[in-house]
Amino acid sequence: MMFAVTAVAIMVIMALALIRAFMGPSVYDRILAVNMFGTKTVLFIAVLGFFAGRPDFLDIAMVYALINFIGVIAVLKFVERIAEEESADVDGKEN
Amino acid sequence: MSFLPITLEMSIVLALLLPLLGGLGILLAGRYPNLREGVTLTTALLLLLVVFSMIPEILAGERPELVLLEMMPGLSIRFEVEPLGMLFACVAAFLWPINSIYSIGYMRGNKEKKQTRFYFFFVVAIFGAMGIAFAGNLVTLFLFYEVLTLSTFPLVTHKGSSSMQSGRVYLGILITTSIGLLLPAIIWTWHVTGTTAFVPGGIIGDNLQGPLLVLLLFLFVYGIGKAAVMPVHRWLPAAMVAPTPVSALLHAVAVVKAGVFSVVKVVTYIFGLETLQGVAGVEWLLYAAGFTVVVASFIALQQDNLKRRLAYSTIGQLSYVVLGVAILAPISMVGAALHIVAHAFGKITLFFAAGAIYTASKKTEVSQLDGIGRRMPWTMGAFAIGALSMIGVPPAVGFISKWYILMGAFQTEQWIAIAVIIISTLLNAAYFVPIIFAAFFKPEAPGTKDHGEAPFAAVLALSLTAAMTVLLFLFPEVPFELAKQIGVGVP
Amino acid sequence: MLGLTAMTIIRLRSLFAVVMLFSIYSLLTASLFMVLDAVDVAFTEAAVGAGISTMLMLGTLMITGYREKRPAHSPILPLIVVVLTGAVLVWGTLDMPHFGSPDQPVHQHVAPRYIDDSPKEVGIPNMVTSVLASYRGYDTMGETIVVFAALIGVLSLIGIKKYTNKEPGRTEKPPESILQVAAKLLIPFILLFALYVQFHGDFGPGGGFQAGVIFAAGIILYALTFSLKDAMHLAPPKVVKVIAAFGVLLYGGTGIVSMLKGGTFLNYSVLAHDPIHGQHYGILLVELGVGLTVASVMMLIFYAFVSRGEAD
Amino acid sequence: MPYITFIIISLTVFWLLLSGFWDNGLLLALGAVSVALVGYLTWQIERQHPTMLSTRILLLLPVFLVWLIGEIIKANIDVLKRIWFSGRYPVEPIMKSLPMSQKGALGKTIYANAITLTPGTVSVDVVGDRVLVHAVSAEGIAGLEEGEMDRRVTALEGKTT
Amino acid sequence: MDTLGLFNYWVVIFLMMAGFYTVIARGNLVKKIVGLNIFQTSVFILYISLGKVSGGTAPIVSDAATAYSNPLPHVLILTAIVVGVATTALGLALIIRIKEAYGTIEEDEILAMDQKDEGRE
Amino acid sequence: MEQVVDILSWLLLLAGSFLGISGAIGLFRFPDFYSRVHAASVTDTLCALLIISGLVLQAGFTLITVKLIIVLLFLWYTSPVASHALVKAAHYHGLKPLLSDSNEDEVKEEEVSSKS
Amino acid sequence: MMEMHLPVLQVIVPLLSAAICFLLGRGKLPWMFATLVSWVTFAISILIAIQVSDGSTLQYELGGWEPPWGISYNVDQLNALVLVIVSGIAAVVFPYALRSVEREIAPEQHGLFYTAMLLCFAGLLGITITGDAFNVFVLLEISSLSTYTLISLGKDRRALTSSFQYLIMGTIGATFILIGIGLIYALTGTLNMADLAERIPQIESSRTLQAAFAFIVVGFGLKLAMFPLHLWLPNAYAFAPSVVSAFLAATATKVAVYALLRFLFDVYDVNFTYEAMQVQYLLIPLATVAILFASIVAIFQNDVKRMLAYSSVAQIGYMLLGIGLVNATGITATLLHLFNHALMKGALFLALGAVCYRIGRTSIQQMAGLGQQMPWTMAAFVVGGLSIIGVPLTAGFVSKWYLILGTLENGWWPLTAAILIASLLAVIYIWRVVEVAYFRERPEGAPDVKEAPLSLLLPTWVLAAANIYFGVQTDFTVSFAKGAAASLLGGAP
Repeated sequence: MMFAVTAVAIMVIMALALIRAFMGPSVYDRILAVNMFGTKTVLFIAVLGFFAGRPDFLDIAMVYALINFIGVIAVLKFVERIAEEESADVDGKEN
Repeated sequence: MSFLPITLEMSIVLALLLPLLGGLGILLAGRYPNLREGVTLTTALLLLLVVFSMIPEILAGERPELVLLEMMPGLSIRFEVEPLGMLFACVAAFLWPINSIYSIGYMRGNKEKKQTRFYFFFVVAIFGAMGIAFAGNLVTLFLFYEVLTLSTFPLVTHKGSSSMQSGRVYLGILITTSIGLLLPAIIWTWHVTGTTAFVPGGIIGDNLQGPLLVLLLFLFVYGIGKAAVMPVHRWLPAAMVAPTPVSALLHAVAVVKAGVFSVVKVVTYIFGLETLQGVAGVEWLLYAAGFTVVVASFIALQQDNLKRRLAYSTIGQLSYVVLGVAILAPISMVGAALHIVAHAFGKITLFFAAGAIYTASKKTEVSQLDGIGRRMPWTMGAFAIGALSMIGVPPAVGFISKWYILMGAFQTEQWIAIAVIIISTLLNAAYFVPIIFAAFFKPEAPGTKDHGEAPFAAVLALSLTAAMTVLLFLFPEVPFELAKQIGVGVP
Repeated sequence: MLGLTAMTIIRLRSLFAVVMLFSIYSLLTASLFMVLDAVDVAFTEAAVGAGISTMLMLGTLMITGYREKRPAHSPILPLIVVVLTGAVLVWGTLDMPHFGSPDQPVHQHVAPRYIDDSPKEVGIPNMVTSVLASYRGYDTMGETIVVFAALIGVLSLIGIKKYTNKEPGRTEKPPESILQVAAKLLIPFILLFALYVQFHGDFGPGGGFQAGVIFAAGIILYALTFSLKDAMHLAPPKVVKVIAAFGVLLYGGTGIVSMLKGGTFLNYSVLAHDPIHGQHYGILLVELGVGLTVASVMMLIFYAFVSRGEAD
Repeated sequence: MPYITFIIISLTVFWLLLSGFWDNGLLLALGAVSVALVGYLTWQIERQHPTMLSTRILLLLPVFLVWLIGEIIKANIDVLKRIWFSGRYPVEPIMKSLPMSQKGALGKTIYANAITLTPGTVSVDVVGDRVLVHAVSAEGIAGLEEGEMDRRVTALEGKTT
Repeated sequence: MDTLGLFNYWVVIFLMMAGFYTVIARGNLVKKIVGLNIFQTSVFILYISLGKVSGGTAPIVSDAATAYSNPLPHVLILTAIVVGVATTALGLALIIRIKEAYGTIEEDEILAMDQKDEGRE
Repeated sequence: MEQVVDILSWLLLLAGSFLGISGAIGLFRFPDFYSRVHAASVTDTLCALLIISGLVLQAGFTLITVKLIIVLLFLWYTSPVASHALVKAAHYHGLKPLLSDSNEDEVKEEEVSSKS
Repeated sequence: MMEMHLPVLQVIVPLLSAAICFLLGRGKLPWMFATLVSWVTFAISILIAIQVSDGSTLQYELGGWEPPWGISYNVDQLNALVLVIVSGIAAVVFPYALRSVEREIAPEQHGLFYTAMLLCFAGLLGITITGDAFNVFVLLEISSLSTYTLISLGKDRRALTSSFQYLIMGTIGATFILIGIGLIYALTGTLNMADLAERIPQIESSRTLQAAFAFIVVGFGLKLAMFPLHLWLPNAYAFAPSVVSAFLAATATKVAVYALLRFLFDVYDVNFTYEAMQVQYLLIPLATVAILFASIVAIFQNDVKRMLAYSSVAQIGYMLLGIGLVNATGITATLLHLFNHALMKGALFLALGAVCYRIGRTSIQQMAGLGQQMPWTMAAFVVGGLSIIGVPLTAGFVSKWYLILGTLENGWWPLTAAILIASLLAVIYIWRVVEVAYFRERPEGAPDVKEAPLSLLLPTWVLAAANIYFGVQTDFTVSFAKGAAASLLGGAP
């Protein structure tokens, strides 16, 4: 029960982060949201493992954390590169 | 008994193989004109020998058969020699050496290019003609029919890109009709009878009736575009761009004869006269042929170009054969078969003459021929004999064949046919006689170039065929016997 | 949530944002897989969708630019096609067995044997692994080959550019950034974690493929935080290429050995005296093959993409 | 080579903790191979990019962490207030460059990360001996300016450069 | 008919079609690839949801568990995911080459350039 | 005893959830990117700590606990690095922070000195 | 002992060889190795064909798990025929590749090229031989991925776009197949084809099953370029390297047709396909339009490769038409055409490759006068062309004959007419090339070209001769096709 509540709460957080990612407005906001989304997924998975009665799936949570981290780094590298190439702003202002 | 020490089956193989070997020889000897033409002539004579050697036994009733290979159950490449095919093979084999002699004279005289290719495809065409002659079933016939079509295309377009347009018309009509109409007809036949073999008395029997039968006949007649029944005759005048020996080949020996030959063969061996007799609607063939005869003759009358006039004459003459078939009387059938022979000799003479005139004087129009008979007496003499045969006047062989066709028409009381024959005879006379008259009796136009006879080879060839035209009138036994045996029961 | 993400992806024209959202989409899907008990799949989807795919897409965007033009033609026709296809599917699902009900044919046929007997027959607790590597080991070999084929494609298309030192005079290294210090410490653990996943696929979620991706991710992190040159120094493309082919051969070789020992292709039971042991060794070997191939292919593909980007 | 030694040891521990199979010979052997392989790779990296790591840091780090957790809890509550009661606790972002006393890259990293880890402050950039900090309010910066965290991290680093 | 039990599938179908639409309606090549991925991922969800057993748990032997979800779809989808990433990698590599050869990755611009090429031949 | 542990972990989990949601809301309440980073960091730090502690209490003293701690350490290790890198990139590429007026000039000055 | 393993060797020999080939690096070594492998594979396929020629079925259980739990390989006459044609074509194309590839592909990519070729080859064999529905998908992707690679190696930049287009279409197709398989699986719980065949009749009325059917048909339709899903094909074949065009045109679509047949008649059964789904009413119009439309489009192409590609679309129409005829003759015709079309398209594309080797391109104008300069090459082209047209004594005739018989058996005259009209159209497009090559002079200033080297001519002529041989000696093909058609229509083997 308590895991379910926690899981739902984390899902709410994820949803909020997702909305932030949709909204932007700047690229960095999106990245921030994505990063946050990722870390919350890690927690979510961890809680889910307990919820399902199989807490030995934490490996997956670890992978998520890892992938999330590398993903964010990659995105940042990308942004840096683009910004280097053109001084124009990278903001996704078209939305 | 054959006078060659080989079996008949071997003869069939040889008759097919010889042209191919000859073709190979021509390609190999391509660099040396004399050798090359020697090969051509040798092959031609050997072929003549082989084919003629078969005559006695065929006359004696032998029907040698040869299955080359079986593609699928019921579908094979099969040869069978029967009198009609023998007749056609003889014509082709006999005229080929003569045509070769003539070609040598013509091609050298006109300094044509790419002669190796020319001779090569020539033998391939003869190969096709032989295959058609000996075809034992529709599939084989179709195959060689296409070989003939394709191999004559390079000959028609020999003059190069300027002749390409006409070449396309030629090929287009022939291929379209053969695949679009003939092939379905064959398949249909196979579908209803389970075979495509040529059998005396026909194979259709009761399998098809009434309108369907007429439809099948329609498919066959127009599918065999080479028979040039209007309106699929357009290829023939188009092919006139070819060098004259080719025109001779097309019009006298191989192509058109293959066409009408196939029509005769299909009607006798696939349908059978008796099957067709009395079927409502079959008369359309008579009308179509008659129409073609008359209209083609009228058109011929209006042509000033000599070769075109001859071409339209051919269309008309071919439809005589079809007419003979359409009368559906055994005797006219014999006439039709004979007319294949008669027209072959007559028309080849005429074309040879036209070519000779062109070679000697570069004249191509009828209106230019005034007085030419005095410069080229042999040529124009032969021309006159050929023309007589076309009109159907003794002592030319054309008379005999027309006579039989007419007799058949009388027997079956087909007045339209009779009228057609009479009218066309008059028209034939109307477009040939003035030429002869002008050639011999009109004064030459002033300022004409001085010239003599065509090269010897050409003159020799046309004299030979002219002589044959007369000889066949005098001694028609062999072709007549063969024609009688095609199994329609002539008394 | 998934739907929302998908719609936004369609709508957004900044490709960069699209790619990021795609990575979220992947993570979401992976979470969903978790909920649906497909732990191994979730593992893979996270590593692949959110990890490798995203990185490759970013690598592409670096080269191609990141802004999409306004679509020129009307979307009506595609819409019709899509709606039609969807309609067929919805129509088709009307007769589908209901979600989750245990009496579906899916759960009645074939699968029970995997669930009930595989621990005895194959001898490892993770049924997914036993099905993957043993019952349907041939599929997995095919999967390895697919990865290999992708490598061939990428190599032949964009190749790995030889790294040329653009500034040969620069010998003095700039002070290491926070990121670099942090990453350096992290990388060994990532790599070891990958190997852990590799060898514990029998017991928990994971296996050769996931391990390969994680291992490659470790190297990729190194390349990202330091430079491609450093990464290539650590794992030289030439060596890695050999390893990629070796992985495939290891998988196939295991099969062939079992053939030579009298079984059929990939029948591991004959590998040892005891079928269970044989299965165990066989699975270990083929998983290793998968891991080697996947890791090296992922690295090489990454090298190819990034070196292409840096070349121009 | 304290670094490599440290890595090898912690890798081994890491493996054993992850694996949980301490009695399975095969897995232990594989673990040994794995650690060796990763150790080799780490060594390769280390040759390219050496790390200055002292045992002192390792020993003192846990103490620092405990302290840091306390700081984090405090900082969290602060930010929480700003989220829920933005009227009373307004968000007044501020950015300021602060000095840092660490010498080595590792020390600087630890300091900067510690700043970031405490909500309310985030290290934006490290240039030379100064760190640019963004804070959600002036109090955060003030807290840092007191310099306790800086001192503690420097203490971790010890005298070695 | 109790359609609630099928609701799950319909969501999947919606996602699938969203991806599919992106693939065929969008001119940007990268976007096409993204769409393709979404399309495939949704199919994966379809498979996985087939394998779910209510009350079941992940198919790894555990003392606590009584029912397991079906492992077979998992295996299939593992393979399919790998196939998907392989395709993606290849597609992206192609895009890079296309960009280099044409200077754009918009489908209509490429088509226009191709037509020009053909006109010249 | 068990009850106590349960209640404790309940509390921890609930507190963690509350913190997380707060952080997420902060993501919307805070005016600019830089301040949102702080909100996000709330969820990454204390929220994660609380939730994982809650789980640890449930798991007891097993390997699972160890793994949970590893996950937490990992998160704590990566999250500041990522945040820092993110902020640095944003700052470096000219995303202006929204600052209180008094601070504005100071920062400009700072930038001039740091970039030179 | 080895005999038992033949089915699996058929696939894994080229599959694993690909990995070895990858290691061989540059130079001629990969080529030599790949060629050797293709011959070995061909030999294996012949041995398999001999084993099943009596109508028996071979089964091979991979991993030692009996189906439906494990994956099995099943070989009957149907796939033996396809195996022989695929490996036969490969055995001819690989020797050919050496010179052609030297000319068309950068040297550093040769190793990769042969690796991709082997992968593609192995994938196609695998699709053909496998008895597991999902395994089809995996192997399909192996061959597809390597195909995309191979196409993109073409010289023209349009090779890239066409490869990409193919990638998108192909992946959609594969995903459709995946959906279809998934739906079937949902209903039956099994993936083994034989097992499916047993279980499907029990749930015939299910709508899900019908939806699955639709997805599988469309999916394979995309892969085999069923009209109107053919759009990827012409460009892909036109811009791929010559060797690749030849290999793909001769094998890839054939295997897709085979797979479709397998699903239509083995997995689903005849009753379902024809009666419940009425598939013939879909196939026949589409096939007829494909035959006519594609043939007409082919006539207006300037690039001969593309012309042949459109011709392929038309020829695929013939095969589908055969399926749509709902009788054994129709299926026999489809199978025969499958085999024969591989021979003729192979010969044509190889001849074209030789032309491309000498003159560097394949646009029709550039081929003027080649009849003289490259007599053997062009003669092979003509033989292939005759076969496409369906002239008696060529292989093309045999299959068309059966197809026409099939239409006649049903009394469907208009279809007979359509087939004949299409043959006429084929005459036109083949003739265009013949006319230009034989009856045009070489344009002024065009470089003199020589006959293609022997290593190109020989394989080309092997296929050209095969066209004639199988047009004359039809025992092998017809008996296999008939046996296979009978077993397809007779339900599960």
